[in-house]
Amino acid sequence: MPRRNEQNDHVTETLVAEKPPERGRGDYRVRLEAFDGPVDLLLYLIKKEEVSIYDIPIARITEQYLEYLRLMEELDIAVAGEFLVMAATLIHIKTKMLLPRDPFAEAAGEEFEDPRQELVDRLLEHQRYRTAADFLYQRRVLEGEVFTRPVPEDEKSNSEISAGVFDLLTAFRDAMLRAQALAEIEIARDEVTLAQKLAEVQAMLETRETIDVRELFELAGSRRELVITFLAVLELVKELKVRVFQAEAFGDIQMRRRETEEEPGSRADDAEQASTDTKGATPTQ
Amino acid sequence: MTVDELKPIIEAILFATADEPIPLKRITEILDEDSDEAIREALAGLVGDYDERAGGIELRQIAGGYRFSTRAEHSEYIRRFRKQQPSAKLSMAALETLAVIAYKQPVTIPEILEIRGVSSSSAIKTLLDKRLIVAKGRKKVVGRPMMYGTSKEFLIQFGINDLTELPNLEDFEDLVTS
Amino acid sequence: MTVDELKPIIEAILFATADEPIPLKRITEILDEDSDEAIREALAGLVGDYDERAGGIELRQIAGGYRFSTRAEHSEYIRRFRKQQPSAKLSMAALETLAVIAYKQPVTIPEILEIRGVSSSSAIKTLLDKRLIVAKGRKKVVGRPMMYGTSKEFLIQFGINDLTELPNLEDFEDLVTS
Repeated sequence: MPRRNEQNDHVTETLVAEKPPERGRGDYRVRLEAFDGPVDLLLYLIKKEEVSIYDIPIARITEQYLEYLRLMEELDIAVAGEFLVMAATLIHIKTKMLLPRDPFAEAAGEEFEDPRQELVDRLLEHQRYRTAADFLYQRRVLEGEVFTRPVPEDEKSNSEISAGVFDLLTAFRDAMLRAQALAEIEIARDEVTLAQKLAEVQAMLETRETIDVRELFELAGSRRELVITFLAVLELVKELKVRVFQAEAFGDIQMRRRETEEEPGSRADDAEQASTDTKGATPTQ
Repeated sequence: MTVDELKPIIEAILFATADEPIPLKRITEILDEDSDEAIREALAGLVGDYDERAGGIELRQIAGGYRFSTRAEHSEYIRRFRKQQPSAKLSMAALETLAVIAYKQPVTIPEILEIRGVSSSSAIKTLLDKRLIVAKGRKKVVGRPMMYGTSKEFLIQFGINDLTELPNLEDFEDLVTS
Repeated sequence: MTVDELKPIIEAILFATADEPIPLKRITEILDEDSDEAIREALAGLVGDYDERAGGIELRQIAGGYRFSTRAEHSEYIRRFRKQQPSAKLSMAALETLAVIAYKQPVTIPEILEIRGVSSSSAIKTLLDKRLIVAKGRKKVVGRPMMYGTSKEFLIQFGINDLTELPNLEDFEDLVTS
C-alpha cells in the first residue's frame, strides 16, 4: 500500500536521523526495517537516553523499548520473536528490581547480585562484537586500496575456482535441479525421431570435419533425445560413415567423417533411406 | 609532482597492471597534470634503480612500453616453483562432477551422465589425476560399469573428517530460509 | 647459497606468482639445498629493502605467506588506470556475523544466534558466497550442526597474516566504555 510505505519511509528516516553520528557511516548505517535485533534496539535506546550501560534505569528503558515495539507493529514491520523475548526479559528484570533485597542473604554475607548483570554482560559483549565489526570494516577498506600483480591471462584462462564443501553442495543441487528441468522439458518437447537426428548429425558433418561427441549429447534437450543421439552415432559408425576415436584415455570422444565415404551420391541415398525410417529404434540395413 | 614523488606512483601503476607493456602515453594520460618530461625522467630513474639493485625483478622497455619482469637467469627456479604448485583448483565441470560423486557414491559414469545431463569423462579423468576420486569396483549390472567414490585425499582437501560432515540440503535450507 | 644470492631468486619467485601469498614452506621446498635459516633471512632482507626504498611496491606477510602489493596511498592512480571499482561492501549484519565467527570459530549457527540475538543465516550465506567463511565440520552435539570458521580469503581480504593478529576482543571494551 503506497500510503503505508510513505509512512514507513518517514519513520525510518526519523530513526536514521536520530541515530548517533558514531554509527552514521553512510554505507552500513541502517537496515531499512528499523533494528537488527533486540540488543541493537536496546543499545540504541541507552545511547539516546544518555544513560550508563552499567547502571541502566531499567523502568525507563523498558518503557521506551515497549514503545518502539508498538511503533514497529503500527508500521506493520514484522516484530521478530527475539524482540518479544527481550521484552519479557526486561519486564522480568524490572520486577526483580522492585523487590526488596533479601535481608537474610545480606546478613549471611552473600553478595548482592544485580538483576541487570546478565543483560549488561550481553550488551557489552554485543558492543564488543560491533566494535570488532567496525575494526574489520576498516581493515577491509584499507586492504581494498592495495593492489597485487594480476595473474597473467594465459594462466587465468582455464577459469578454475578453489572450492569448499558448500560449493560442492551447491554444484550438486544445481545438477539435480537441471536434471529435473530436463525431465520437465522432455514432456513438453516434440519428440525427435532417429531419422531426423541422423540427418541432423550428417548435416553437421558436412560442415565440420570433426565433432566432439559430447557436444552432440549436450545438444540433446531430453533423455530420450540423448538416447536417440546415441543410436544415431552408433548407426553412423555401423554404416562406416564415421570413425570415432579418443585422443587420449578418458578423453572426449571425437567423431570424424570417413573420407572414403565421400561420394556425394551415396550420402544423399542414405539420408533418404534414413528419413523413411521414422520411429524404429533399430533401423533396417 | 617532483620526479621523486612520481617514481613510486609510476612503479605502483606498472606493477599492478597486467602483463602487457604500458606505453609512456598511457602513463602521461593518467598523470595529466605532470609534464611528460618529468614522467620520462621518473621512468628512466626506475629502470636505473632496478638495474642497479640487480635483484630478481627488472623494468624493461619492450614493445613500445614499460614492463616489469623477472630476469632470465632465475627462470629455472620459477619453473620449478610452478610445477610443484599443488593445484586444489577445479573447473566448474569437474567440481560439479565431484559433487555428484561425493553425494551419490558409489556411482557409475552413466549414472553421472543421467544427473548432469552431459558427458563427464574428461572431468572424471581430471578428478582421478588429482586423486580426489577412486574406482570402487564394478557395478553388477549389464556392462559392469566402474563405480567411483571420493578418496581420502578428497577429505583432506575439503577439510572434513568423514562424509557425514558434508553439508546436506537441510544445512542449506537453514541458510536460505531465515 | 649466500643470503645475497638467495634474495634475487626469492624475489623473482614471489614476483612471478602474482597475487597468491606464498608460504615460507613452499620456498624452502624449492630451494631445498639451502638452509631454512638463510631463506628466512633473505626474506626478511627483502621485506626490509622494500620498506626502506619506500617505493610503489611492498613485500608483506599476509594469510600466512609473502606477497608483493602496492601501497594504499597510490590506490587512486591505480584505480584510475585499471578503471576498477572498489569491492562490494558488506552489510553491518554480515560484518557483525563475520566478527563473531572470526573470534569464536569454529562456531555453529545456533551459537551465533545466541551471541547476536538475531538469526544470522542470510548473513552466513552471504559470507559463504563471498568465500570469507568455510564449513569446518560438524559439532558433536545433538543435531550435529555445521561449524563455521574464517577462510584464507578472509585473511587476504582483510589484510591479516594469521588469526592471532586480530586484536583481543577484550581490548575492544575500552572503546565500548570510553
